[in-house]
Amino acid sequence: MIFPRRQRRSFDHGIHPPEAKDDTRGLPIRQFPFAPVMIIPLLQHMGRPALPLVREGQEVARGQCIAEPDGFMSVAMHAPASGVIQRIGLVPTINGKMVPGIYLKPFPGSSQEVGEGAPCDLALATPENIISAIQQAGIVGLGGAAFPTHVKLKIPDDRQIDTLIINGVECEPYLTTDHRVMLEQQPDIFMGIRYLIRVTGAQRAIIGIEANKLDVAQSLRDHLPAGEPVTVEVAEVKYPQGAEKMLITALLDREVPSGGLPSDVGVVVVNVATTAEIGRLLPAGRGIQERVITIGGPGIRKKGNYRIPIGTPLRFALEYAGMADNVSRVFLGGPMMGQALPSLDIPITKGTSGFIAFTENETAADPLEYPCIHCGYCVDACPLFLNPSQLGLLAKSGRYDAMVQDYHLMDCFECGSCAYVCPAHIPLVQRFRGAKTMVRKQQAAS
Amino acid sequence: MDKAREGETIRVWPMYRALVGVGMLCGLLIVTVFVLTLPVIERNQAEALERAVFQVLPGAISKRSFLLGEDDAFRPAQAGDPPPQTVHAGFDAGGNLVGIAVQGQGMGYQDVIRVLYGYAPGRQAIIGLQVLASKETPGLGDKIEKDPAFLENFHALDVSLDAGGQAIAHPIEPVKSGEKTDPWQIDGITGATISSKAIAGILREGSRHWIPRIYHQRRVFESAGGSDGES
Amino acid sequence: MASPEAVGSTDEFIKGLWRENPVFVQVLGMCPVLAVTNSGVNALSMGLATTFVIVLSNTLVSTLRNFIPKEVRIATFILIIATFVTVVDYLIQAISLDIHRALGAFISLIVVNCLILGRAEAFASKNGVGASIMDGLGMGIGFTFALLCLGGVREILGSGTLFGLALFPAGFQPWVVMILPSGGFFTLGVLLLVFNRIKSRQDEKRAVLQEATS
Amino acid sequence: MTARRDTLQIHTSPHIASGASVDTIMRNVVWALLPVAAFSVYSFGLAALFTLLAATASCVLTEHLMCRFAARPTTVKDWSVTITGLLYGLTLPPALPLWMVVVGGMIGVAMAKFMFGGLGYNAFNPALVSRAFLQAAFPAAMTTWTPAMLPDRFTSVPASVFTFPFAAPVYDGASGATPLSLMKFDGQVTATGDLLLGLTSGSTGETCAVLILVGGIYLAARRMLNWRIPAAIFATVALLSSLFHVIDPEAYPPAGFMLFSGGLMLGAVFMATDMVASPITALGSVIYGILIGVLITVIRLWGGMPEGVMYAILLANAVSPHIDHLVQPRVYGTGRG
Amino acid sequence: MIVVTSVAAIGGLTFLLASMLILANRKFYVEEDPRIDRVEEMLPHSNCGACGFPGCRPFAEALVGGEALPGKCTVSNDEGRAAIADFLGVAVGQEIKVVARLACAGGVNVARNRAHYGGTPTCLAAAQVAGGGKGCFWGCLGLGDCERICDFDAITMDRHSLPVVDNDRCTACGDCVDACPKDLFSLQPVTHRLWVACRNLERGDEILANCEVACTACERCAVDAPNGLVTMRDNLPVVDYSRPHDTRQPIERCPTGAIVWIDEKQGVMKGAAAKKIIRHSALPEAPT
Amino acid sequence: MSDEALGTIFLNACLVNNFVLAYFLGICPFLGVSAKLETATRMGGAVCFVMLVSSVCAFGINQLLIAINAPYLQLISYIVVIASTVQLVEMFIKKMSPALFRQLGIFLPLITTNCAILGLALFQTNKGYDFLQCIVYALGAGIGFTLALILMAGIREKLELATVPHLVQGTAITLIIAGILSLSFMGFAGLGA
Ligand SMILES: Cc1cc2nc3c(=O)[nH]c(=O)nc-3n(C[C@H](O)[C@H](O)[C@H](O)COP(=O)(O)O)c2cc1C
Ligand SMILES: Cc1cc2nc3c(=O)[nH]c(=O)nc-3n(C[C@H](O)[C@H](O)[C@H](O)COP(=O)(O)O)c2cc1C
Ligand SMILES: Cc1cc2nc3c(=O)[nH]c(=O)nc-3n(C[C@H](O)[C@H](O)[C@H](O)COP(=O)(O)O)c2cc1C
Ligand SMILES: Cc1cc2nc3c(=O)[nH]c(=O)nc-3n(C[C@H](O)[C@H](O)[C@H](O)CO)c2cc1C
Ligand code: SF4
Ligand code: SF4
Ligand code: SF4
Ligand code: SF4
Ligand code: FES
Repeated sequence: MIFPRRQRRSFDHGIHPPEAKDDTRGLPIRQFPFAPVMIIPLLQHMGRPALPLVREGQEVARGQCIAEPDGFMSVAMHAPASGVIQRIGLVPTINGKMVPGIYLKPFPGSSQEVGEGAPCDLALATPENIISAIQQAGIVGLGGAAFPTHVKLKIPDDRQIDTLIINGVECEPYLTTDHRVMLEQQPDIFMGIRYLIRVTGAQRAIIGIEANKLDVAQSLRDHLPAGEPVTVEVAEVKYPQGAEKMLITALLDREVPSGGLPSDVGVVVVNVATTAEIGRLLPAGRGIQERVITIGGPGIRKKGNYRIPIGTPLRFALEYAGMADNVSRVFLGGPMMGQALPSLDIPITKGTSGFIAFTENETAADPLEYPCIHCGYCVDACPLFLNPSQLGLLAKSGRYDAMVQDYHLMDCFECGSCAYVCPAHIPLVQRFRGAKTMVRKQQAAS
Repeated sequence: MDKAREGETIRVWPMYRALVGVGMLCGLLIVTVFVLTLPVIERNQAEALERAVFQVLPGAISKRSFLLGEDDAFRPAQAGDPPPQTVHAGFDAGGNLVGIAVQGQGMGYQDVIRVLYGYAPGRQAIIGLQVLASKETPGLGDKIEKDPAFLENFHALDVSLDAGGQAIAHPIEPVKSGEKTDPWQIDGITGATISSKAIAGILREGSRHWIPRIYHQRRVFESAGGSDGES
Repeated sequence: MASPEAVGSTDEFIKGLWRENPVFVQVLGMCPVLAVTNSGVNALSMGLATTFVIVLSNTLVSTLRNFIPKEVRIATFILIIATFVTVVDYLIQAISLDIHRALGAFISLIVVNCLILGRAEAFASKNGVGASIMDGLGMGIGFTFALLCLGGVREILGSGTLFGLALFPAGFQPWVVMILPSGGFFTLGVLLLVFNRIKSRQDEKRAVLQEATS
Repeated sequence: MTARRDTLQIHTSPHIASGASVDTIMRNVVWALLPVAAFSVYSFGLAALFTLLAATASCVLTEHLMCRFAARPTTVKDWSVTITGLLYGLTLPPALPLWMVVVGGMIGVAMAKFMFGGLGYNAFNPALVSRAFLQAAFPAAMTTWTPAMLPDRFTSVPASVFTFPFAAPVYDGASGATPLSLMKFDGQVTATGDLLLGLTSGSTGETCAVLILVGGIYLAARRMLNWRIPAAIFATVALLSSLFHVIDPEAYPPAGFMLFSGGLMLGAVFMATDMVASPITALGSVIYGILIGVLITVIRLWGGMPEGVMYAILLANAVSPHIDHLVQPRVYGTGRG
Repeated sequence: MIVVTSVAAIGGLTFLLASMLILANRKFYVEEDPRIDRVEEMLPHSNCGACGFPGCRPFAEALVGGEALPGKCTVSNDEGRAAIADFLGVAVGQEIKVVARLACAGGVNVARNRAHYGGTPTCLAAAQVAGGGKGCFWGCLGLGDCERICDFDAITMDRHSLPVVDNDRCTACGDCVDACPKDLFSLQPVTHRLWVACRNLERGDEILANCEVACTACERCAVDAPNGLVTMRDNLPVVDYSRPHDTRQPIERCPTGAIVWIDEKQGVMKGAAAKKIIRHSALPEAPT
Repeated sequence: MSDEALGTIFLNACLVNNFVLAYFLGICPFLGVSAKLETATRMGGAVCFVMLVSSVCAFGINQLLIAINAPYLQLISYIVVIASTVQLVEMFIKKMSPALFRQLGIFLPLITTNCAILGLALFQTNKGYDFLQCIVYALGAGIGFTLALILMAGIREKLELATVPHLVQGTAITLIIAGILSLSFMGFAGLGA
């Protein structure tokens, strides 16, 4: 590095996409109605699908556990509504894959009360109790990756955690889910932090927020429970500040080693919404049956933040929120990392933090792809200091070995910064994903 | 060849037989050709040298070679004397000394330039120049070989000695094209300043060494004139 | 391996001209190809000298092939080639000093022309004398042909002449670069491109023919 | 439930883009070059105008025809070849015969760009390859200069410009000497003020350092030009030449002269910065700039020719894959404590 | 005199060198089987790896070392293999010809897209975006990665954008198997004539909306097949090639033609009950 | 006999009159072994080594030939001595250090019969260099060769990822790169003067 690291709460490189959060950030969370049929994939997370506990035709109550974890890398599923199990089979998911799942028909007019389960008492619980309670509550990372939270919290014995980072950055444009959760569910968040500190043994917790949510920072600071080691830190507005590696660098100036985990530098990062769910569900012994998501984008009439039952098909959600006629693209997650939807008959899952609809106005004809002109914009954008230009060229020629060995392909977390800035409009991330797919295939074969 | 090797032993005799045998055969062949072509080649070379000498010494029709000995004295050259120490005296039909042809060399634009130039002690001037070898750029640097305007410089280039008789009065000096005012200046070639300067340099250095020696011993050459010049 | 004497000799001869042209196809012996082709005369002289050496060395190698053990094969071949090169060197000097000066060190460097040793190794050491001579002739003439192509182009553009004869009215501006090393590289590169194009055309035609007949 | 008429479109993420585009960048470089081109026409008159037009047209046309020939869609619309042509024209002597201009343009674009695979793959700067080719092919014509600001420059054109194709040019009128050849062969140093304002003779576009710098600053501010490269070149040349000037002021010119004479400004600002043939990382471009600076100084001070910018850039182009290879960014999470 | 000195000089020199070389050969010789070079020369130099070795040279080493038989090289022709076998004095070890086969029949005339994929037109790239937009998640994306990767021009995309393998040209190098992001290719001996050309794991007639030739898991083939030749697994028939499998019985009642018989001469043959599809144009994309 | 300064000899052999780009010597390996940087570097090393060895050999032989007054044996004795010496060294390395052999050895036979090596021997004799000058000349030529090779390899590796039209792929584009490199090296002209 030629220049000394600047003293500020941020990481090097990164980009500044338009934030586009004004439409929804001020709108309070609203409850969503039940769809006529709910589709509940049994694999909404990384790992193994859950095992169904119900039969076709069986009646279930809202909040009832309908599938149990199949091993440690798996979490439980709960009925999002009281109703009858219509069918158990393959259900479509966002990445096109068909996975085992359950079709549930809610009873119209049912009270939809949620029953209480066995609570996990903070005062008495051991870390193991909490971990298994989180697994039984079906909690996975709500920040987007949907990694089972209890697995992340199972810290290897040789690692010592000193800091718990609560990720409230929400750097993706359009999304305001975490923003609203932080304003409306503060007690849940603080409760969740208590559980998490207990599990991880961290000495302190930092709630990390981007500078575009100063109202949240103020409000959180005002309500910080006295005597607890929790602080709120504000970081520069920059994408992808919310990626855990970047946030750790910004807040603590530590670098997670390549191929390593945050726990290697004594940190655990948990999303605020996840924390809030832990704080809300564990004391009551319940499981996740709904989550907060942002429905936004130019193609939506009733933009807003909704508490929506897991398993609601998108078609229903979009129609409820009012979809413009000329919507041409819908994607789950934000516009930087979100996945395009192939069809509307796909359910909302635990990992969905929002969906955005673009009309034909935003999505003009495909921009012409030029050859890479070595402008170096991507190199200056990549937060992981990779060389996307060279990676892109290598991927185009199918030189996957060189990508992995010489250019750290596997470190890329597909943030999309490089493709965002590329003046040649090269679909870099897509190439990297494809390359990774092939590399994994080759590794599996050998 | 295709069969697998039998053990590690190498048969020694066939190897000697092949290599030494073929070697001697080849040696024989070469020597034969050498001996056969030698006279022709020597004649060619002599003719080439003669042509060059006659060109830089206009009017000469016969030549004799001299060697500058260890003692700084010129004496008639024998075959096999080292060329750089050899000069060639040229004589006209009447057996009078026209001048002395001297070789010189120096770094040009690309590579070494080798020249032969004629010095007339009587006129105390360089009276001719030929480039024997150069790798200058064709069309640019190679004008030093062909450009008549440039070669015109060497029809009467003043190298007279100063009063002491040990040094050139006005060392040869290159000037820009068209700016020649004095007889010891060389008019350069536009676009090939480097090459033309290189020629000037070669002549300046060469004349410093040769001209006083030749001038003071001019009698040696003059007296060699007459009917017995080579061809 | 050894093919019967003289059978298919015409084929051995023909193949060097085009199909296995040493310059355009095998890309062998490039140094003289580039170095001495700044004029047609040089190219022709070099081509003929090379042909002379390759034919004679092929002959001798093929004659002696059963007499040379593997361990000293290369050394002996080089010895033979060097001999003929020396011979050629003196012959050229005897014929014309000017040509000798123009070709410079590259006459001596015929020794290391990869083409000649390559033919000695790959062909003459495995085949009879007749076939080897034909092979040498074919390769030599193919080589000369390539040199002439290159020398012609470079001389025409670089000096405005061909074999010393002026082709253009006075006032022609020579392209000096063509006589310089870079011009040699460029010209050969472009000639290869042209050759590739002709060949791919031919291949296409052949493929079409095959398709039609089968 | 309603079925929508159209199928959803699926595209890869990210679904938004910065809006930067290759053709925008290239077009802006053309804008930045226009003042330089205008000044060249002002100072050298019609001759420069014809040279620039012929250079640009030949490059653009060659690219178009090459694409046609290879049955690819034409790429002239990305403006990159317009830059090539314009820059190439700006590096030529104003009175160069137009047929030579056309030959050079065709060779450069065909050999140094198209055969390497077109935009983005050329290993060398095509404009400079064109110029280097001409310099080697027609060295005399390429070193014959017209003086700047001739009074009749807008009314008459030197006879050499319209030389019949393939014929050697005949020069009428006075020929000027460039500041660098005055320096090299006559030991005269031109005043820096004249150099800055472009009152000297030289290649069409190299004379007015001020306008070149203005264009460069505009592009650098818009992040369309890597400022590190010219900065490193200037710093290196200034440092080295000052050093030698201090040692022997007679033999070596001062830094100001070195920086503002010859093609250094145009080369450093517009040609060394060609992204395609220069290294991609920040450190790499600094190394690349230093290399160019060193080569320029060495060739100018000790080489056979008065100017070395073109050769320095071409040589550095050849080294740049190695710089790229050796200077990789330090990947996050590797090698830091 | 000059003749004698020079011949003697050359003689002496060559003698010296010969001695040196002989000595060196004695002292430094490293054993290497010369047959390896010869065998390598006889191999086709495709370095394709179909033989199971990293390239032709290692395969040549294995051949000479007796670890493999020439028949493993699928690229060479019969004469070539016989020549090597001759040279080494071993059996050719000809294996049954193996070719690449595609487990999908869903060309654009019978299978629908449910989303419109825009972007780089390769299967690998498309597969990264919601699986590629094809209605059937398992189906061929038709963008021809396999066609491009095949070094032997054995694959051509037919007019319905489905790859067709030319058995004569296919060398079973396996490149297409690796390249297909949907894993639709596998290497099969040509004698495997019973073939399931579908990978769809769903069951029921609803899936015919996405692809008219999909296997609906009606199980008729399994029922009809003699002595358990065909069994159902994950809603797909599986042929047990270890049993005698030269019967066309299982294909006869298949309603969609998802299980087929690949005839030596006539190519792919469907059963009598299979729905006849005469559409040649592409199906329209499904509305959302 | 020659009074050139060592620095001049080195600069001339390495840059100004680069063996490959200005003298056209050693083109076959230059075209053949420049596709990969790794091999190019090793090849360069091997050439430097062989150049040094053969320069010394040629110097010795030349003294001998002058002694027996047989200049006509120059070519033949140079070439056999160089060839055999290199072969000897090759066997020696193969035996003593198989690792080094794998790095350099495979190139040695290629180099033996290479114009650059013999050219070096002939030129140094023509120019009448003394022993030290010969060594410097060989070193300059070797390094210049390596430089050209490495520059070429870098560009060719880069081009592997490029969309070079298939008609020029391979030797044709390599020659064009060589032409441009040769143009660029003309910038060094006059440096050695
Ligand atoms: C490029 C990128 C951007 C991310 N942005 C956010 C974000 O804005 N907010 C967030 O909570 N997590 C974000 N994540 C996920 C975090 O890295 C991390 O996985 C998450 O905060 C962990 O919390 P969870 O497991 O509770 O979801 C991002 C990840 C990546 C790779
Ligand atoms: C390809 C090329 C070849 C050159 N060849 C020569 C040459 O052979 N001799 C020479 O003196 N200068 C040569 N030069 C150097 C320039 O022409 C240089 O500018 C010139 O010597 C300056 O002379 P001037 O001041 O009279 O224009 C060459 C330049 C180039 C580009
Ligand atoms: C960007 C650029 C690069 C140049 N590079 C060179 C160069 O490398 N060599 C050169 O002789 N002239 C080059 N020129 C032209 C010279 O700068 C200028 O005309 C010089 O003074 C020529 O002097 P000369 O004719 O005496 O050689 C270049 C011009 C530009 C605009
Ligand atoms: C800052 C900048 C400088 C450029 N300089 C050149 C140049 O010197 N020569 C050139 O041919 N193209 C130049 N280009 C245009 C483009 O990069 C060029 O056409 C490519 O080299 C062709 O592939 C430049 C582009 C930019 C953005
Ligand atoms: S997608 Fe990968 S390569 Fe591109 S900027 Fe993000 S981390 Fe870097
Ligand atoms: S941003 Fe795009 S064009 Fe620029 S270097 Fe990266 S990949 Fe190439
Ligand atoms: S790529 Fe597939 S079709 Fe082509 S030869 Fe290899 S196995 Fe056969
Ligand atoms: S078989 Fe696979 S690789 Fe071939 S076109 Fe279909 S999806 Fe693509
Ligand atoms: S001909 Fe010179 S190296 Fe091959």
